[in-house]
Amino acid sequence: MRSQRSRMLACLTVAGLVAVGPGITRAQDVVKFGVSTPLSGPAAPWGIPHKNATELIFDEINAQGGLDVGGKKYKLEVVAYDHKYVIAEGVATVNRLIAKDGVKYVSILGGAVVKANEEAVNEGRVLNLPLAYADGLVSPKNPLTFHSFPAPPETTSFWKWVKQNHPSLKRVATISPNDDTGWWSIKVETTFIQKLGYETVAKEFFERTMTDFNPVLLRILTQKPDVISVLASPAGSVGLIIKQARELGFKGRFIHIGQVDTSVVANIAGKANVEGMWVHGFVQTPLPERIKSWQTRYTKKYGEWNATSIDFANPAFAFVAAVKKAQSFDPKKVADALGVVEFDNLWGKAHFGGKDYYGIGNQIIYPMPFSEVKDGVATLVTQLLPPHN
Amino acid sequence: MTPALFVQSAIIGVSLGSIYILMALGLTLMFGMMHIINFAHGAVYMLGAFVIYYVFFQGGMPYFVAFVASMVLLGIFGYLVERSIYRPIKGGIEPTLVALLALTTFLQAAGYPVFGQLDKHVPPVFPGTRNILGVGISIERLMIIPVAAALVIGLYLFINNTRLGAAMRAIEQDKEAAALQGVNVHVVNGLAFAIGFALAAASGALMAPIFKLDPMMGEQPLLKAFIIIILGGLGSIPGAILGGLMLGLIDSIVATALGAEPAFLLSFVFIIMLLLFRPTGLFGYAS
Amino acid sequence: MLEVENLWVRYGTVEAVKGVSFSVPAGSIVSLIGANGAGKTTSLRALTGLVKPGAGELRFGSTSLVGLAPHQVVGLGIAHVPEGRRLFPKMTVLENLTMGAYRRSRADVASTLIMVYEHFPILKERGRQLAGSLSGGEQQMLAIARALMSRPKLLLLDEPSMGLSPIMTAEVGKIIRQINALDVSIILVEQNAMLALTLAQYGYVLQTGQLVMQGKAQDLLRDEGVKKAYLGL
Amino acid sequence: MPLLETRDLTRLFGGLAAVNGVDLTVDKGEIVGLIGPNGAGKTTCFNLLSGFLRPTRGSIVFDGEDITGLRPHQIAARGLVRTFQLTTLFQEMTALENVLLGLHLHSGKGPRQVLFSRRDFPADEIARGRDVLDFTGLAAHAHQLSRNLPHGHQRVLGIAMALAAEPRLLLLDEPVTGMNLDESGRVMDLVKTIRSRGTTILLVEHNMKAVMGTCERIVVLNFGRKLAEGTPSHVSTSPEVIQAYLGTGVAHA
Amino acid sequence: MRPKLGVPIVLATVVGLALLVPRFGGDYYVHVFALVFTNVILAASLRPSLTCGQLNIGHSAFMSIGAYTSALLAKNLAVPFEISLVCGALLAAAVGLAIGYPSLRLRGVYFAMVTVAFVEVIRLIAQLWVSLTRGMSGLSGIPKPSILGMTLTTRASQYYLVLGLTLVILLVLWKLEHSRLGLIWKSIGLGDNLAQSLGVDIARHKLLAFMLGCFFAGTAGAFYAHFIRFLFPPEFGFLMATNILVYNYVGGRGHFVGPVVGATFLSLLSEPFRGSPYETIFFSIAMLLTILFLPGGLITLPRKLAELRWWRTASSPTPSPAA
Repeated sequence: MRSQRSRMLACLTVAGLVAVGPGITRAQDVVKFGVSTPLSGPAAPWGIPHKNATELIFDEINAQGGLDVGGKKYKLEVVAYDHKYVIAEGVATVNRLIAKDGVKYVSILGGAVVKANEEAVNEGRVLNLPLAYADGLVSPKNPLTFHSFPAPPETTSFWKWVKQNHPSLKRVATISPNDDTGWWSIKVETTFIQKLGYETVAKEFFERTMTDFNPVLLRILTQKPDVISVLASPAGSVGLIIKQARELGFKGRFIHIGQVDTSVVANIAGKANVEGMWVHGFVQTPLPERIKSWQTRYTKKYGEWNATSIDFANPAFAFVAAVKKAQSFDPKKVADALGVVEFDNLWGKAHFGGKDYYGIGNQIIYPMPFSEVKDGVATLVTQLLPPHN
Repeated sequence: MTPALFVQSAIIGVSLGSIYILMALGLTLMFGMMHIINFAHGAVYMLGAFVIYYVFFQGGMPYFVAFVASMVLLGIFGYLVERSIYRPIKGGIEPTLVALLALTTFLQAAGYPVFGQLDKHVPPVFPGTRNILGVGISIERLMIIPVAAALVIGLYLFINNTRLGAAMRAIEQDKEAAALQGVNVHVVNGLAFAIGFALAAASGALMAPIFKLDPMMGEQPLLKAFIIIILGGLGSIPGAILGGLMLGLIDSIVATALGAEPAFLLSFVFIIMLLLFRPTGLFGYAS
Repeated sequence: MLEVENLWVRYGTVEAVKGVSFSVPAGSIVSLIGANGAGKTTSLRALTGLVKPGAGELRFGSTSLVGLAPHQVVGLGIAHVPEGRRLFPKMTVLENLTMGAYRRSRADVASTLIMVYEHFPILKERGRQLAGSLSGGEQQMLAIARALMSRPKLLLLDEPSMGLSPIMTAEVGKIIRQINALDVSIILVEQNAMLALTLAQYGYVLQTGQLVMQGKAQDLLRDEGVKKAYLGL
Repeated sequence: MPLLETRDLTRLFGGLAAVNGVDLTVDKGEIVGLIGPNGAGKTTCFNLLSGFLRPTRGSIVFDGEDITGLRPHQIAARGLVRTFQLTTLFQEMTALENVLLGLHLHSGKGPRQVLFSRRDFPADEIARGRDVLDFTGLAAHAHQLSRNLPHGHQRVLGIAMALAAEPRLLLLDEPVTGMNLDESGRVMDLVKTIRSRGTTILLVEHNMKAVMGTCERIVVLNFGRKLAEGTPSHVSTSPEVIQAYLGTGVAHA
Repeated sequence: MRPKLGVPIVLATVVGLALLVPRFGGDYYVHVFALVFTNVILAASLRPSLTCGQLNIGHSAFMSIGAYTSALLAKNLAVPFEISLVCGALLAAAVGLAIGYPSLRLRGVYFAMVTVAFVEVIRLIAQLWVSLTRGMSGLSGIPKPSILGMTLTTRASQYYLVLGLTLVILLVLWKLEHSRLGLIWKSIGLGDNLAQSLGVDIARHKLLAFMLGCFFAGTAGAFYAHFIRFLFPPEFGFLMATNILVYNYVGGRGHFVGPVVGATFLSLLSEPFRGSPYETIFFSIAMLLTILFLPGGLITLPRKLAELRWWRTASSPTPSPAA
């Protein structure tokens, strides 16, 4: 009986300790910005730059005394939780940000996690600046969600350039992860390029854990494509696809639409194999001054450079700009400001738009570089705005 | 499917099967002797690949040296796992299983901070392609086949022609009788752990230059190895070889014809059907 | 050569051996007889470290066997042919024999093998056959031969006549004598009292874990008490 | 009509016949002993009778019904219950729980009683369990974990469990193994009492004193075949049996 | 042995505290504990099967079946929550029957392997049957739970729902474990031959224990679906399956509260490490240490500690009652 009771007491103590949790009280003039992102596990290469970029921008503002709103200086603070790309964790962390930390602005990474939190965000009247590829996210029913990352509909413009400058290319094969992202990007892209007169000869999907692409590629290559579009596949997968496709004798070009670091791809695929690859949203030379400076600051603070941080800084840039414009921390007012403000991100002038396409102007729009890999270096070809504004 | 495509996917299947075989052999060996399923096998595969990354790519040693280092280091690790986890649990099958699961989770989770977040890669050791029967196959894929075959033959010779190998077979058949012949059962169990781990490391090391490296890379091969040993019969070495080859071919040919996921689903359904009608696998024997 | 003093062994709550003492003089055959469950097998298992004795002293020459693992006991020159033979059924006869010499050098193995084949010519014929495919008598021969491969000074035989026909039993008896003639001491555990007592110089009768009788084998052979202990007359 | 009758009961393992053409009958109310040297096929015989092994050949008829090939629980449900040589009881349960398990066959309680009664077990079942413990002299140990009971009590508890299943024929596998004279005497007395309450008994036992003193009829097996059959005095004086037991010596060469 | 007053007091305290969580914990801890209770149901429902000696590493598959069934019924056919929950649980049990019946003759590791394979099959089906489950897009728009037509809109009301479900399920499982049925399961795990010889139809009882577990896992899944309101096939994979098994071993196999303690402890263990990338590392180390140093699970910890204290104060070793 003694042991039973003490057993129970032990459990209760654990529960109690957990309930008390980390400290809560903070000074009045600190504004908290929530980040729910994968900080561990396979998706951490996205989550870590997400958190780091946000922190870096806020730190620089804080170093200058803070953000000036209504004549008062406010310090900005990032509250980041790891959701490991697990839905239950994603929902729990966002709930924690809203219910426990009292955060009014969040940035969630990952399509499935953002979707799982759609209602929590709407019902909690919280401003969300997500980074995700997820169909249906930018929609009139999510007025407080401002998608801060170029999604497939924003990245198709380069096909016009390709059509003009490489008219011999006709047959396009697409391959993408077997998930929302993949389906959506293939759907958007095929619709777009078919209008331009291209023939889509293969639509293949692969499991994110896949490493042996030979079977998929064998199917694709029997269709004799001129170009293989890997859409926004992760860098590791792209590297393997390119390497294995070349081994199987593919001589054509590859296109990536998702800001992939071509040097990471080349590491896996081999430098020679990525030659001529087109990539949208990434450039190595000539590098704009603003990005060079960002790279220096980022590397100084965090050590390892991650090119993903360039675009993942958008939520912080947008948030700061909108608060300045609104001169208020009220999410509704900040949201209104987001709808009209024009601000600088690392590529140039950015704003939220896309009303024609989405029915609501909550999609970030900014010029993205379009590069070709020459001598192993992603060299800028042109800068392109999305097809819709 | 054209004949050329078939040949191409069949050759790739054999190469893939060779890797599967190496993975499955260690698992089946450890099961035969100790009746445990080594859930940490995938994590060991991953570590084996990372040894190549550090010793061959970062350290600049010849690939062959790194390959041997990978097998040796992970072999030692296997022996230590026997000493520090398997032995204290005293042969409890289910606690061992849970402990090995915990070890796997630990190795995977610790892998990210230790190895870094980004996918790692190892440059190809045998670059280029070769034309076989009119189709191109990458040389590094082809090279897997002889290396894996050499390891399988080596293992076969070791088990059948050496004293320790005989002791392993003896323990598999009757642990107590083996002890009565003077076999130190603990040491030989440790050896089985070492060999099992070394084989998993070898398959990881072979795959390192071909695929990319990340701490979770062992999950899929582990599931494949599970399928194989169920297919071939738990504890059966010929079964693991046949099962590995079969699965390699299914994965390549069926996946080329129908797509990767249907192939994966098919192999699982196949397994469940097989287990229901022949519970001991193709080569298994009732205990 | 072997001294067992006040040996106690328990399995859970079962006291299988309760204070048994016996000794084996060098070069002799000593037999432990008694009905099933008398504690004979358990005593042997305690000697080779297969079970841990609860109390008691086991001395082989001047070495204490208490706390040694089976492979260490074998290393001292004690071989144990367990009950039910316990061959490696999926190994050939030759491999089984080689296993018997596990702790010895290759050169020794070869010479011992010649010696063993002299005593068991049938095993030489069946060298490449799987042990599991042998007949009961042949299996018993192989079990004994395997134990001899370690060139033991002391051989523990547990129920070598079990399940054997009278002719095979006699054959086994003959072999036991031959082995003893090679200066190997033997502990013979048998239910077949006649066999055991005709072979042994000295005998111990066990009943429910205790020693109930001991004496010269010939005396025990004539003793009606032994018969009683067996048939409950 | 005999309660149990086997015809040509045979079981081969590999090519070897562990039980070979055994015809065995047990009449209602008898105590029959099944003896023989080690490896004679007694345990295999028990496993065949209780359904744990399927006979290669031959038939088993219990109370007029052919039970050949039935599964063990089906055979038990017909009133043929066995005990085991080694695993005689559930070590991690109390004595009472062991017996309650034995009552399993004859308690027709549905899920409603299981879920909505305040007690874990219906009172009448507990009472019946206690009766069995009383009868076997274990009442004082009802709530002790059976692994903590002394060996003799454990063996008796094994019999008590089987009794709780209300067998018509009880197969006892070495009930007095490892017991001293006193204990085995008491167990054999218990066996006689059980018989006097109407349960027929077939037992395998090595302790000859116990067998000879209890059984009315003894069947001797050797090499899987029936070697002899008859009263204890007949069997114990049969030269064949003595030879089978004590064995043959080796001719002094 | 059996405490007369202690258990009710402790139980009342625990339930009382649980009832107070929404009062003092705020929405977040309400959320966390709702998930803890889901895990508790999952862990406890695995116990009957484990008690029968069946190593089931596929429990999450049945959770997934319950979750998808209930979600789809409620979303597509507007079936009331109570009914969709039961349908989910029943379908999970029915699939349990279909997979359990043929695999009954498989023992130990073979059975475990079938269940591992089954997790992957169910995950792949959820992933590939896009027209039904929306595959890797994830199934969203699942209605909130309701009772008698009243939608439970607040987190707190959903929390009370799962608390109620948990208590009912634990009570049922407790009753079963302490009835003859539980005794039979235990007997099958301890010695199936002996159980058979007493007339226990072990096949039927193993199947029953397995299906019962599937039913409750399906229930937990159904609640989860309407609570999180987004289903994503990889959630119910191998990791979740092994976690459920681990809860049982870390908590302890020896007593009914084992899985409850294990699930609670391990689910809450992640809370202090939310923002840390090292959470999983701590989790796995805790698992490993428990298996190695507390083979009886966390429920034996108080006894171990008491023994330690006893050793320090006592000068002579413990006299064991058996000695």
